[in-house]
Amino acid sequence: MTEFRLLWLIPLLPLLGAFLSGAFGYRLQRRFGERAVAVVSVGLPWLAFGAAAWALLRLLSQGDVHALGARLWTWIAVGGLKVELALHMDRLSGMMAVMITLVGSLIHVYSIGYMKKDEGFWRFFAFLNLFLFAMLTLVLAGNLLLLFVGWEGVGLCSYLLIGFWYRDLKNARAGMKAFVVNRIGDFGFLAGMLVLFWGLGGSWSEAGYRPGEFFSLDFAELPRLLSGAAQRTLWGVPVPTLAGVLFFVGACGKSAQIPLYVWLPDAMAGPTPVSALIHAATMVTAGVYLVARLNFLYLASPTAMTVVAVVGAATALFAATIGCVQNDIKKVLAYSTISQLGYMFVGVGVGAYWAGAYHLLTHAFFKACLFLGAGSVILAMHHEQDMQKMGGLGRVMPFTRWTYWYACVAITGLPLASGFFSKDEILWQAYNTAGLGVPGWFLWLLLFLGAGLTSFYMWRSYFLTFTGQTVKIHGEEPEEQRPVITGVLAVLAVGAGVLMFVGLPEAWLGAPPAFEQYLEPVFKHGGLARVYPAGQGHGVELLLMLASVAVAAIGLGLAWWFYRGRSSAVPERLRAAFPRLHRLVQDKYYVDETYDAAVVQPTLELSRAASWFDSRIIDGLVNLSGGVTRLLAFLDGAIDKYLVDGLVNGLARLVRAAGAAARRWQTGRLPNYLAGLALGTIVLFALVRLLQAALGW
Amino acid sequence: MEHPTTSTLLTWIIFTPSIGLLLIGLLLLTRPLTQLTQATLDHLSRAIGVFFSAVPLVLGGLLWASFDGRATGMQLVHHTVWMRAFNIEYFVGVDGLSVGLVLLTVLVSFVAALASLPWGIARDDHHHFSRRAVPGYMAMLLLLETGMLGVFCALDFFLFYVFWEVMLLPMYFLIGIWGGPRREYAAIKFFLYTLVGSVLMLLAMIALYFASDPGALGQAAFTLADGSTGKHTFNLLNLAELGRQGAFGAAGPILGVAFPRIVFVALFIAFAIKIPMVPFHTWLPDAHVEAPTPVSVILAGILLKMGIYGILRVNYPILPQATLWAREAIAVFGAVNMVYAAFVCLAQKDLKKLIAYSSVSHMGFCLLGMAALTPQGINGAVLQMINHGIISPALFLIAGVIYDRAHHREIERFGGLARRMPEYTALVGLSFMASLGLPGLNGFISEALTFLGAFPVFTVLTIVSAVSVVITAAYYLWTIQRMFLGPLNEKYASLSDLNWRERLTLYPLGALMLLLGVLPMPVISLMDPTLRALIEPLARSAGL
Amino acid sequence: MTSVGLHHFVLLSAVLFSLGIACAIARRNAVAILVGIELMLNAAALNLAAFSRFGALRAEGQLFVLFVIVLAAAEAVVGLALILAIHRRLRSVDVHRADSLKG
Amino acid sequence: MFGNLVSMRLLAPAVVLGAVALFLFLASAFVRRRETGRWLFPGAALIGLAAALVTLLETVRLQYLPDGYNCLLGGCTAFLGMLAYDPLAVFFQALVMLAAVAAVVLTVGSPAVPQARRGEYFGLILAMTVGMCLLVSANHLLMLYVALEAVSLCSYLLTGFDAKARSAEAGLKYALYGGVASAVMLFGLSWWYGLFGSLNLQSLHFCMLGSPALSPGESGAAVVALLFILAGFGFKIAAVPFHQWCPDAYEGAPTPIAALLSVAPKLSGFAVLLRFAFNLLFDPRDPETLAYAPAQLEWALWAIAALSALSMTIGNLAAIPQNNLKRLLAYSSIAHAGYLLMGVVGGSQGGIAAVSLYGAVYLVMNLGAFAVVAAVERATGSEDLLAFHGLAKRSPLLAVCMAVFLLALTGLPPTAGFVGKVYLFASLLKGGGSLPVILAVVGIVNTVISLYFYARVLRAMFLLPPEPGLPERIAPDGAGLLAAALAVLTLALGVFFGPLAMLAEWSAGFVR
Repeated sequence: MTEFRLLWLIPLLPLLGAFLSGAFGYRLQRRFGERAVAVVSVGLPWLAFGAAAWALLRLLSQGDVHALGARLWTWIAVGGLKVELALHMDRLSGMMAVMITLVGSLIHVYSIGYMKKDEGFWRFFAFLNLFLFAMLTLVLAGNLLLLFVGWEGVGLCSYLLIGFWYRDLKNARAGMKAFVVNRIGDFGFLAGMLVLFWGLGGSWSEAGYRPGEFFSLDFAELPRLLSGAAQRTLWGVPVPTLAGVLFFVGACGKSAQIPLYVWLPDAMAGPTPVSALIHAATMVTAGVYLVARLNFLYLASPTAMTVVAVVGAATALFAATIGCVQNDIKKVLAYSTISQLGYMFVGVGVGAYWAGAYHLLTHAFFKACLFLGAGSVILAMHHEQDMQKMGGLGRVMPFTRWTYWYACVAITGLPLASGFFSKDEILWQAYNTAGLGVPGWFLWLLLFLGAGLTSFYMWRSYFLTFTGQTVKIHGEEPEEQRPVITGVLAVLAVGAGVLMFVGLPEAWLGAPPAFEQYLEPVFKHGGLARVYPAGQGHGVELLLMLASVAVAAIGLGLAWWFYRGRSSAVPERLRAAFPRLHRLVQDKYYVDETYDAAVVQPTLELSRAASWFDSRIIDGLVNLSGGVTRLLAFLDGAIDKYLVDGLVNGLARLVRAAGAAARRWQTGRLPNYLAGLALGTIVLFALVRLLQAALGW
Repeated sequence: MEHPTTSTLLTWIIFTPSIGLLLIGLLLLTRPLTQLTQATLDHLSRAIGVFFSAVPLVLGGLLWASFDGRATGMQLVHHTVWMRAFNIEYFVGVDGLSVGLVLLTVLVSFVAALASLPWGIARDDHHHFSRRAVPGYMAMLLLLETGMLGVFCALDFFLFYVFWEVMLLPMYFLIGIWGGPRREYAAIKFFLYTLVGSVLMLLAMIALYFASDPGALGQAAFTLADGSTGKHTFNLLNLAELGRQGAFGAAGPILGVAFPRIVFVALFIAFAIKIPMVPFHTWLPDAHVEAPTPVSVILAGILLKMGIYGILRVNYPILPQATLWAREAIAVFGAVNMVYAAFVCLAQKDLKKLIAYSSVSHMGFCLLGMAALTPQGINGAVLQMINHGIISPALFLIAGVIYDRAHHREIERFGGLARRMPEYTALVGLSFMASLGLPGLNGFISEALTFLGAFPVFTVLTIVSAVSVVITAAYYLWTIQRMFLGPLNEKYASLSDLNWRERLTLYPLGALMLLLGVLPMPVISLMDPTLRALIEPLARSAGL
Repeated sequence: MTSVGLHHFVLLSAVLFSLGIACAIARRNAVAILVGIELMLNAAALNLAAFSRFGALRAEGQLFVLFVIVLAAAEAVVGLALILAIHRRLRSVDVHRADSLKG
Repeated sequence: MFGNLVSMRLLAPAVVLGAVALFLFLASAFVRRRETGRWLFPGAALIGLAAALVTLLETVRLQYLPDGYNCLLGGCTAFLGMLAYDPLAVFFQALVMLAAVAAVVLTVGSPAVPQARRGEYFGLILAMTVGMCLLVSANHLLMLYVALEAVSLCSYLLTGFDAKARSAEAGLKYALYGGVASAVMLFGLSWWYGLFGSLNLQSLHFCMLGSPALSPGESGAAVVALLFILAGFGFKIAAVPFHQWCPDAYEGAPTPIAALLSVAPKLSGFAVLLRFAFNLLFDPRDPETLAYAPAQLEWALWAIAALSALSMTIGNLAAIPQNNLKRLLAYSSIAHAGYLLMGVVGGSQGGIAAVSLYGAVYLVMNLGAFAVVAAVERATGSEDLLAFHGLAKRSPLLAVCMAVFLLALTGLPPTAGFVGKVYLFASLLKGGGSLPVILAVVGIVNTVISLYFYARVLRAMFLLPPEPGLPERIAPDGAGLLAAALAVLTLALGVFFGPLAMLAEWSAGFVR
């Protein structure tokens, strides 16, 4: 690994931007207008892009070096644990960093137009910059713990940005939901880290205390350590499997997979650039990145791989069905994102890491393009998001229309766009997979059906939005957006196209795709980069390719038939024919409601019960292992009122009664006192006699 | 035995606040002569209060500079005979366990003194705590500081106990006189709970004293400060040495229970009340809700640390066998603290009460971490004390900010405050995030260390307690949502953002949260050698 | 005729003592209580004298009796003075009426 | 054992006091001018007490008496074994004299005692002091009884000294209760004499061991006799169940007398109880090893422990609902009798030292508390808790002093009360065994209970607003100054208790 300190520039430049616009943005905006804020907070991400590109070039120029490293200082060193504050750039993270800074910078530019005249302009850019910082930390982190910093950091920024327009409580709630659901995933991440730490030895092992051995959680170190610990089990489960599944729980949270996907549709409450950047292009792919990063772990456990692949495939199909009946354009895109993430997980789940990464990369461009196109439409529609109320915008917004069209081509897997190649690679790899707990054709079938549905709902959104009678808003036709917006759309669309050249399949070229070769150093040590024998089965591959083009075409055809120009009555009739089914899908299978009833409400109930228990029982009981409550109570009438309804306990009464009784004996009458004297003596005598009898003195 | 460095620095740090206390007393006594007006007297008292809590802060810097983090023994000790009668010594010193807490104490006390100034409080608000009986208030604050510092520095059990009790009264008055509506109840509850603990400690202390037989070790280890040897000893280091050699195991059982165990339990309950550990925690919410802001700051920032500190200083080294016997129970208590209190938090309606319960939850980390007897666990536990000592004062200051303005703290009754108080909202966000353990901020380091350390030993328990991480996020975010987001409650449309006093107190704490999040090693390296020396013999006999 | 032995004296003194304490407890008249006390003191004095005589002990016991007699008188004087004082205020020597101090 | 002539030198303090008392009785008959009496009576009393203290120290200096006995270390007996002059006696004599000084000082500003009768009043105080001096020295059951009666008779009169009706009532109750108690004790003594044949305290132990095995009937009689004697001590120290006179007497008595009664007779009772118990129960030849001497007498320790536990518990519980400060302090003093009895149960020299030390500390803090009550009573005419509301505002000095005393009574550091408690608990736990541990736990629980009512007073003084109609400010007077001095002493003894601890341990040397 080569030391390259300037790696730190990549995350720190956006952080500087976040600090500047966070601390001074408000005044800058007041004084000099939005432009001043924009210069700072859009300029710095571009610089970061420059730095990332420079670093990547540097990495590539040093042929035999697999990674660049940059160590700042020792972060935590306790016992056998030694974690450095260190960045690490190999080809995977380099690709991620360049993609993130590029798409991120583009979206920053776009946001200048989108957030115009918003009083929180500076705040928005501060959060966005902060997000870039966190995301770059995530991908460049040299060890798991630092990755976790970025992992939670992006979650925080996502929370801040979803609830950006916090005055509407709905947005705030969506933000909170995202954070809490992600936190459940983080719980999995944390648990995974604990299992790994335990399983890989650290300084504590079954053999006993072994001082002086350092365990860094470093990605460079982990594979070596894992090879020694692959046989260990915890709770009867092998360590790699347990850790893999737990990390995947974390990935599910961040990348919105079943069962933790529920936050992502709600997250569309944020401004559209946020949806594009965070909830489509970058943050949500962090889970995929994590699995790819930990490839050595998953390769050691077919079970964990199966879990990843199956959950991915199921999500891909499941989300696609919901996407078909949504009317909010952003919701459609959100479910599409969930579905596409499922594809990526299948890719990394079956061990074809490069395919997953490739789809991640292409998806970043075309999905960002789709979202930003949708944003452009939404702006034009004055923040109307319901596709039922749109129509015919293609005529007035040509730029937006054609970029959206091209992105649709890409996502639906029609040839001539990058999506076709990346998706087909995943389908092909899934079909070929062997040795997992499920047959490859089954995964393929799920994805194949998903592809058809994808094509249908994406084109549905296209036709509903851009074809038909042009709508009027307040009596005026919507207008095309300014170049700052359309230009970004164009660049992204071009990106979505150009990227196909790095992924031309082996079946066409006879050589492994360029992207696979590029990532080969990262994944080679796993020994399972390819699951099928090279040079074989190209015929089948071509056949499957044809099939997926066909299913995409069918989806397109149906959408065209149903929705083009809004002239068809078929959708209505279908809806009438299957009302229940339609309700079920439109209401998203009632998953949110189920979670609410099964998890959220019980938790709140439990908390209320705990609180009641605390103030009534524990306080009541402990307070008095004694009559504290009661005795205090009578010190102050007001307290009495408060505590009387507390748990009444016998001891409390006893002490109080004893006090009163001791007082009552003091009658003021002398003969009673004298009787007390006599009685006391007699009692003492009896006591002594008893003791003597009992103890045998 | 290596010779510890001697110095009177600690004595100066401990008793500097008392000088301020005496000065205030002098001012009050000579008032018939000097004829000072009430206003002048108040101003002078405030100046004395701030100055004499600033001096220990400066001296604390000196302490940090002169402390050698690589050594495991006591440093900067000051050692003289106090009372020959029971071989009681004046013996103070710091090691890695206490130095961080001493530094924390001087910092938080200074912040509390600043937070007691009436800047920014409406002029006509004569009932605000910062305007009521100022000399007495400042005197109590200074006395409290002396007590706290003394507890962390004392190396003689008797001295420890005296300082421990010295804290009791100022706290009682600070809550009882300057507190909220139900202050009397809260004050007396605090008083009684703590007293129950301390009398148990007293018994245990005397029992240990008589069980200690210095003759069992060579004379060298047991000479008093003046060179003579005693029959029994209160010296914590000597007691620890005896404990290491298993001397207390030989003492006869009490009421049928083995001596070390019953003493351990008595001490543990005494300290657990202070932590506070479920189910001995119910004094805390009341005390916090009623206490004025700076007192809450001290209570949460420092007083809660004394329980854990006491266990680590007394129980662990002196009664190692009993510690091993009890560690599973301690871990279970820790997990219960974390999860149970987190659930209780979720149902709270009063901001301060919520923060108080969150403190209970966060102190559970310490219990879990130290029960594990792993380097990560113990470091995590002690670091958690320091981190919580930075975060929770900020949280209580935050609660004070809103209470000063709105005169209530009911979360539900606010809404949309972010629009009116952006700076405040940002600091609340930062502190909440630090408290819920967001990576990159200080709370995360200690939580992660605790979990990493505890997991190898208590796998299931650690996973269960990690659930609190989720709940914690939920209650904090829900609080933010209810208070700061959504439409602005028009009733509070005129609230002002932070004033300078609040900035002065909150920003340093916020900066520390960030700094210790990325650079915790200066703190960890201060304590790591000591803590490892503390647990290594225990871990070895536990077969870990 | 049986001779008068130690146990006769002891029995008599026990009876006297019992009567005395019963009188002190049962009577509400302050003077009667004082009388009860005198009875108890005399019971003790009787004991002392008897033990001294029959136990072949030194004369300490008989000496003690003299002191007891004197102290009993002093006790009576003080008691009567206080009874007088209370009588002046309450016009009664019923101790049940002197119960303003209680609780 | 000294003969009568030599012994006179040891009796000097009592003689001085007796002479001054006599002078005061006579003077009160002849001095008619009020002004003269105003300074003459207290002046004479104080001078007398001072002189007695000086002569007491002088006797201590008589280290080498003719036949080689040493008062300071081993002690000696005078008047053919009737009186003991040993460290315990000297220590407690000094304490009761100091208590008397405080009572005289408190009386000077008190409205309670009619000016015209102050001659007799001070005379009675001194006479009572004489009695107490003899009591703590008593080494013979006859002497013990006579001294006890002397103390009692004086205290009855002093209790009933006030012109108020309740004072007379208190005096009467005290006198009749005390009469019965002392008669019971005397009856017990007579039986003791009959069973063992000796009245000398120092021979008690050997009597027990040396006497032939008792028949069942006789051993029953021995139990009864000992219990009756214990009842007499219990009355003197106000231990439950022999305590009921105490709250009434304190409340009715003039405040200075209540202060004196709560301290001096109780402490002298403890001194003689210690002497009695240690001569009886502990093998004087081996005081250190805690030989709970004859096994057949172990029940007596249990009985004392029972008294201790009962006193603490009942005293503290009954104090909780009290609103009259004197009454509250009376119950507190009952509870403190229980605490002190822990030292007796603890046994050994450590136990005696603990009782001595706690006795001295108790003297300081309890007198201090009564001094504050006296000061407040003088200013407001009331000793009700209401008169203490907002005292911190009206008289910060008194409030702070009272806070110190209350904390000391609770036993919190850095006050002397804490040191005392440590000594008591230490003496209990030192030997081990389950009885001491159980008793210690009871003591701990009671410490917590006691905080309730002490904290009530704290709350009244500091947390509550002043009652309307009470004087705005209370100027410090003699009682206030005394309180301040005692408060300083309480704190000082809490931090520098070395000298006092040495004295206490020295006083425990009598068993050697």
